[in-house]
Amino acid sequence: MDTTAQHGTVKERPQASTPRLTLSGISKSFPGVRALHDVSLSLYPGQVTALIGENGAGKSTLVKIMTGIYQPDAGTISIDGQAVTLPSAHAAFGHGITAIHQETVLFDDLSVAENIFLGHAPRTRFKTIDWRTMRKNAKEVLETMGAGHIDADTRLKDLGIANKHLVAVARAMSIDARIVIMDEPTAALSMKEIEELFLLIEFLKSEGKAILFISHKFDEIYRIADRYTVFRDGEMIGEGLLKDASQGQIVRMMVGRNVDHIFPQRKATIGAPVLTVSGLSHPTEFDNIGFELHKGEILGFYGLVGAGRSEVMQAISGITRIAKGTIALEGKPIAPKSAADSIEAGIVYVPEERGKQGVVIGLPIFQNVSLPSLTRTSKSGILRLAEEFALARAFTERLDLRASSLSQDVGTLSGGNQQKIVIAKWLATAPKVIILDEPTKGIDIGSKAAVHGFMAELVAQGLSVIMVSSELPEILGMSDRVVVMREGRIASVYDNKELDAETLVRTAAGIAA
Amino acid sequence: ENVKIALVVKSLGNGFFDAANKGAEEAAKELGDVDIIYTGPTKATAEAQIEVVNSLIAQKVNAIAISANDADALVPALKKAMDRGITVISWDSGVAPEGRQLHLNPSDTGLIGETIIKLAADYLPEGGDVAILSASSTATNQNAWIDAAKKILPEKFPKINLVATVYGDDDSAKSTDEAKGLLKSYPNLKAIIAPTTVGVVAAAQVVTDENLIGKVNVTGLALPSEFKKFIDNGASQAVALWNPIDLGYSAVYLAHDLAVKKEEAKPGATLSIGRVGKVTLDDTNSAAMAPPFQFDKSNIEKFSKIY
Amino acid sequence: MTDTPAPRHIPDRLDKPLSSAIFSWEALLVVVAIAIFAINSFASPYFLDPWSLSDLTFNFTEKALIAFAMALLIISGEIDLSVAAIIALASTMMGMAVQAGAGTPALVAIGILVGLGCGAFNGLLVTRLGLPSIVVTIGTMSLFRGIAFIILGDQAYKGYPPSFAFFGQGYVWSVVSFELVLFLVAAIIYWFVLHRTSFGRRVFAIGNNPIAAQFSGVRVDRIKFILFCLTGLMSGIASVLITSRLGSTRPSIAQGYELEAITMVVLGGVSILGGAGSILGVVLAAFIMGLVTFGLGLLNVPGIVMSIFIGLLLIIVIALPILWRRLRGNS
Amino acid sequence: MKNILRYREIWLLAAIAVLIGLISMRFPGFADPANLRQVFNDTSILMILALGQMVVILTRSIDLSMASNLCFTGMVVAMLNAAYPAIPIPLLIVVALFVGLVLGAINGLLVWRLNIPSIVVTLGTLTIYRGATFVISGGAWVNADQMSPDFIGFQRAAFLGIPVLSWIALLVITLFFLLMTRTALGRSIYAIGVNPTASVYAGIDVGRTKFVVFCISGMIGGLAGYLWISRYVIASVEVANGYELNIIAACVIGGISIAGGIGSVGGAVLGALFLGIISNALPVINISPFWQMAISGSAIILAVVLNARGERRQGRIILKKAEAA
Ligand SMILES: Nc1ncnc2c1ncn2[C@@H]1O[C@H](COP(=O)(O)OP(=O)(O)OP(=O)(O)O)[C@@H](O)[C@H]1O
Ligand SMILES: Nc1ncnc2c1ncn2[C@@H]1O[C@H](COP(=O)(O)OP(=O)(O)OP(=O)(O)O)[C@@H](O)[C@H]1O
Ligand SMILES: [Mg+2]
Ligand SMILES: [Mg+2]
Repeated sequence: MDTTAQHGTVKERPQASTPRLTLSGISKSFPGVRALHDVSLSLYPGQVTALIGENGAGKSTLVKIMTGIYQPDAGTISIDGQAVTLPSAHAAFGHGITAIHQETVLFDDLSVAENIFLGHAPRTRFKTIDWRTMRKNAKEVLETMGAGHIDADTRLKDLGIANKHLVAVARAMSIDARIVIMDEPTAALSMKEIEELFLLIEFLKSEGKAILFISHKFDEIYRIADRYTVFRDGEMIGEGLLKDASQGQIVRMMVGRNVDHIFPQRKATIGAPVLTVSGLSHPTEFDNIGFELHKGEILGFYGLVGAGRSEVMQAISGITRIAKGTIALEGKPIAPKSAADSIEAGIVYVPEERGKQGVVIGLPIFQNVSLPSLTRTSKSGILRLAEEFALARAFTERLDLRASSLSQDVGTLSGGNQQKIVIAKWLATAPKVIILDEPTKGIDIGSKAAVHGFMAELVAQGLSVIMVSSELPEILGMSDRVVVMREGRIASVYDNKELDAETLVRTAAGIAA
Repeated sequence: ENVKIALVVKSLGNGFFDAANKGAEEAAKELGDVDIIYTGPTKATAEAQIEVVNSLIAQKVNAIAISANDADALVPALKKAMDRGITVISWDSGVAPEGRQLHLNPSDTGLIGETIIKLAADYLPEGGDVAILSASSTATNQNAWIDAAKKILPEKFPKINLVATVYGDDDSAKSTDEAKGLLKSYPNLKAIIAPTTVGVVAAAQVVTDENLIGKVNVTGLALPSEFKKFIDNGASQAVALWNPIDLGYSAVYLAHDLAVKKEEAKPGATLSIGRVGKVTLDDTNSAAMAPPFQFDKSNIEKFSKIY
Repeated sequence: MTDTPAPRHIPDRLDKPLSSAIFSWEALLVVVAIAIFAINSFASPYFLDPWSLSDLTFNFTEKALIAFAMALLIISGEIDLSVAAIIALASTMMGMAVQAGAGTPALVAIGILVGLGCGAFNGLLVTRLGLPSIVVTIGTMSLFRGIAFIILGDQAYKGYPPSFAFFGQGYVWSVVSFELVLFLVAAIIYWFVLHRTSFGRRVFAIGNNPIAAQFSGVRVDRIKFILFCLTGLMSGIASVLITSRLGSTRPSIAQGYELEAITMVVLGGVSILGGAGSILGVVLAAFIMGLVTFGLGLLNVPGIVMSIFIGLLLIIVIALPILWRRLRGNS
Repeated sequence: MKNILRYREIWLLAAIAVLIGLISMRFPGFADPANLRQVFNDTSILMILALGQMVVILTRSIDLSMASNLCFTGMVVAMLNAAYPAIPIPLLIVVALFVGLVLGAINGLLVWRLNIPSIVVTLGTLTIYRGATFVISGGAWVNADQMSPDFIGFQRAAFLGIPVLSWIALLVITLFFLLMTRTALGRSIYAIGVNPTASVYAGIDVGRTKFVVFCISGMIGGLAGYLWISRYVIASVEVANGYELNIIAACVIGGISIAGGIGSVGGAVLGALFLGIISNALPVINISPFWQMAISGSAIILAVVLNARGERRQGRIILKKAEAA
């Protein structure tokens, strides 16, 4: 392990340029958690540095320190060799640091222009906001980035997710940022959006920005990044040039053991149809959706972000109302009116937005896991804590959760570990059909293997799975069949045998082969 | 061990009751062995007054003399006080007979009703429209006076036409709104009668603001010290009130009579109220102190210095 | 080539340092209550008397009954400002029933049912139309009391049957009043419901994240509706008690009770933002408020000055743990 | 957003016009310009207060202590005036603004520094400030007679035929309009309401902005304190008791979302005007005062229902976009 820690340090440090930003000896603790311990990081102009680490390794914490949101307990930050302090987000701006955070942090109810210029709007002679200049500048910024199609006056909530990302980047450009940080920007994006984002990153590179890029997807890291820094359990393990390091080496640094993510081999023993959906329509979101899910099958749902997959799944599980159509479970028609109804019937939906729809921050882990199963863990309405703990332990340990105790507030877990709670809580209801919406979003490579392994095991036991995913390898590696959706309608259904990535992407984007 | 007599008022801070307290202290000095506890809620509600009464019971006072915010709601609490051997009388604003041993009216109810109309009528020889701006709609004494006034109106003041009764809740803002409403709705209004010290000030201010001095006469019950300005500027010709100092003085005397001298409060009994004289109880064990006293340009200066 | 590590064992709980129990909210409230009790006993010779202590409980029992239901409602992220107005309307309806010759059982039923009905009305507006409860109940606060005013105007209802007086004035045993017994019973029931049942657990979940709760199969609207009904019901019960204690009804009855009940809930450590709180805290807060007002009353301190103490207590008790944590963090 | 806001205000304006129309049917003089001017004057204080409350509500906070602040500051200036009638009125107004500012700053500091939810802080200071009024005055009232003629006369003096009180209201409205649309502070206030977390990330000092907002509402409370006392010419502990709810009701009727981030100066003004007209009209059209409470309660509920309709989010509308594309 010592050898890996040494990998790519001093000797191999490239002399290309001096770092624009240097963090050294940074430590940060939260009550009961040591998130960062004596870590260092350097960012170079015109280069992309990838920050790599397991869930909870401390990546986002470091980002928040670099943007003035958290204060480090120890350590120094210097920009162009000058030591600086970043007491607030505003101060970080002043130094040209900007970030696209892991959670979307923009203003839905404000216009695009305001989102870009909030906090540094152009002023008139009288120190009042100069709306006209602001709009004009917004338009210019968007155009230089090749995002001229976004109208500066629209409200942000009317934009698609990819465009929202563009606005976030535009904001970074508008303050003439010299350091741009992106914390898992691709987690919720599908191929097409990711390509657009990469073009942008190339553009930023060419402008000489120093870029920090955080992702759990190695293919992306190798495509876009020049250097890497690896964290494990809040400590820096190694750094260097990516061209000198193999994926295996990096993963070993990251996890401290060998992990090779191969999708589990499954013997498809596909049985009778379990879930039959036909003619499902919604006034505005989707139209005439029909498919069959068989016992022991994993049915993948692919599409560009915003294709309406999540809405369909939410309709099937009773969360949104439908206008027309039927849903039958094991031949019996059902009409769930709420998630409670569908959970009772045996269909569960694992939502994609973990912070908003998934975890209940403020409640401890075990209560989160037991929440959908309360009727089983309690007796005539009276709670039985022992049962709750047992249930929570069974599922969280299986998913390799990193937590200090089951009574810990889920809000203090890292993003990826929260995602494990989300999966655990719905699996714990022992359903017949489970719908997983972007199940491995933001999960590190080791845990991803655990989730996939668990899925395979469940299916082997006769559970049926619908897996909505925007991640091609996952879709290709896990599904027996794939439904592709485009703009609220089913574009095509493929058997996995006949499938390749290109067909999927073309169908999803509506480009004829 | 001195005799503890609690003077419980509708709400603290009201100039009228502060004056009554002056009288109470005067009586205490005369009687020698009496301590006065001057107390009351800040907000004129029955519930708050009950909490005050409860704490007085706990302090084992010898007598409670109360001006009640609600004639009925206080009865259970005061009954409890009497059960625990405390003398209870009401004054100014009364309590239903079962909740007290006797009630001291500041003046005869009928007489007050007549006086408030007369104050307006005196300056309206040809008659005309008048309206009443009262305190809260639940105020016992105001309601009794208004009833009395209405009863007496047809026979004694046929030319006076009472067009409306509105309630300002003893809140200056609400009273102002109501007074303005009256002036708008009844363009021929000749007088506003406000039998409440808060309402009368609000009404007089509105008449002053709207430049209606000389056209609309404000009258009613007012404390001279608070109202002098409006007699001076002509918004009002005259108002009336009884002497709150005497009222507080008499209440303490009566409470002392019952609590210490063990006089019995029964219909027909005659009790002494020190320098103010004597009162005789009627068949509801109520007594009236003195007729209301009228203030106008001639005497307001003098009385405004006293209360 | 993948090494599978043995799953890490995650303990149920970490052993908490003793200090965290000592500095819990409830412990803080117990200390405050004992301190006030001691100060009262020193300050007034009349305080330590069974009857005084019994009378003291009347200062908070009615409000506390509402506060229990309000605590659940606030934990779920909603609020009800109309409780005092519900008392007024329920009392008015009971008054009308008396005029029509109703007996005691009918009166109690009417009081409770009107309360329940008003609560259901609030609940429907909030859950069916998706309106913010703070605004809805500011509206119904005027509406309910307004109806009482329309019905009663400047009149009062009285003449409640003698047997009706028991609820607000009666004693179950020696100095133990019916109101106090009801308060204790309600405290136990609400404690059990909030802390020991799946319903209570769901209330917490809704307060922390209503959307995730809904996705987890919690019937959010139904539970919120039930909580509004409960709050209305408790207001109805309080209305029976207070009407019985006063022996009469005016439309201005119980004015300002909503803020006192909410103060009790907040002082009891319930997060006004929802999601956290305990019934024990509310019980302690009720006692504290009763002790403060009664103790100061014995010293004949005007009510408004008492309210300064309550206001200060509210802010200080909430600020203390924050300041404490900050001081400890710095050292 | 602008469009919908404008839409909502027009709605409210229409509602007010209908209301005035209905009242005029019962009482023809009501729609006279002279009378409307008077209604405006009568509502001025509520409008000013509603604007102060608006900025607080926009940041997802609430100030329940405004009416108590008004009461306290009013008492301070009244007592000052009674004791030193020579102090010129403009100076007294400065004193009122300052005292209000201090009270507001206390709220703001507790919210900012200790991070206590504003509803809790102001629930506490609601009783503390009113109690403090009792303490400084010893419970005694200050009467019309103790106030100087200037003190009472200032807001009543007419300038271009319109009372100074109305001018003050117009001035405050203008200032707030500029604040909300033309300054960075104004935009920060909206941003905090729309998304507090994002505001932190955008470099807005959320805590300090909230502090400033409470200072503003405090100053407004203080100003209203002088205006109220000199208008109703009595200063007592009971002044404006419970009025905080009227202020909030005016904001709610004006379409200011209690969840923060949505609302406008025009809305707050119209909301106050709506309530002002109702309380002005009821006595005039001879509706029993006992109906007033129920009517304004119903108006509030109706307003919230209508506002919620307008605010209701539409779905993402994938299909429509697909057709358009
Ligand atoms: N506000 C907080 N309070 C307590 N603990 C925290 C807090 N924020 C983060 N942590 C802890 O700090 C550690 C690092 O978390 P961080 O979010 O930086 O991880 P990460 O590397 O970004 O993980 P992921 O890949 O899952 O996003 C975790 O153990 C987390 O539980
Ligand atoms: N127009 C949009 N506005 C806001 N958020 C969006 C938008 N489009 C997508 N998102 C967000 O992006 C993420 C993924 O997209 P989302 O799941 O909503 O797309 P979808 O329509 O459900 O279809 P699909 O699941 O096929 O991508 C979610 O977090 C979602 O909230
Ligand atoms: Mg992270
Ligand atoms: Mg989706």
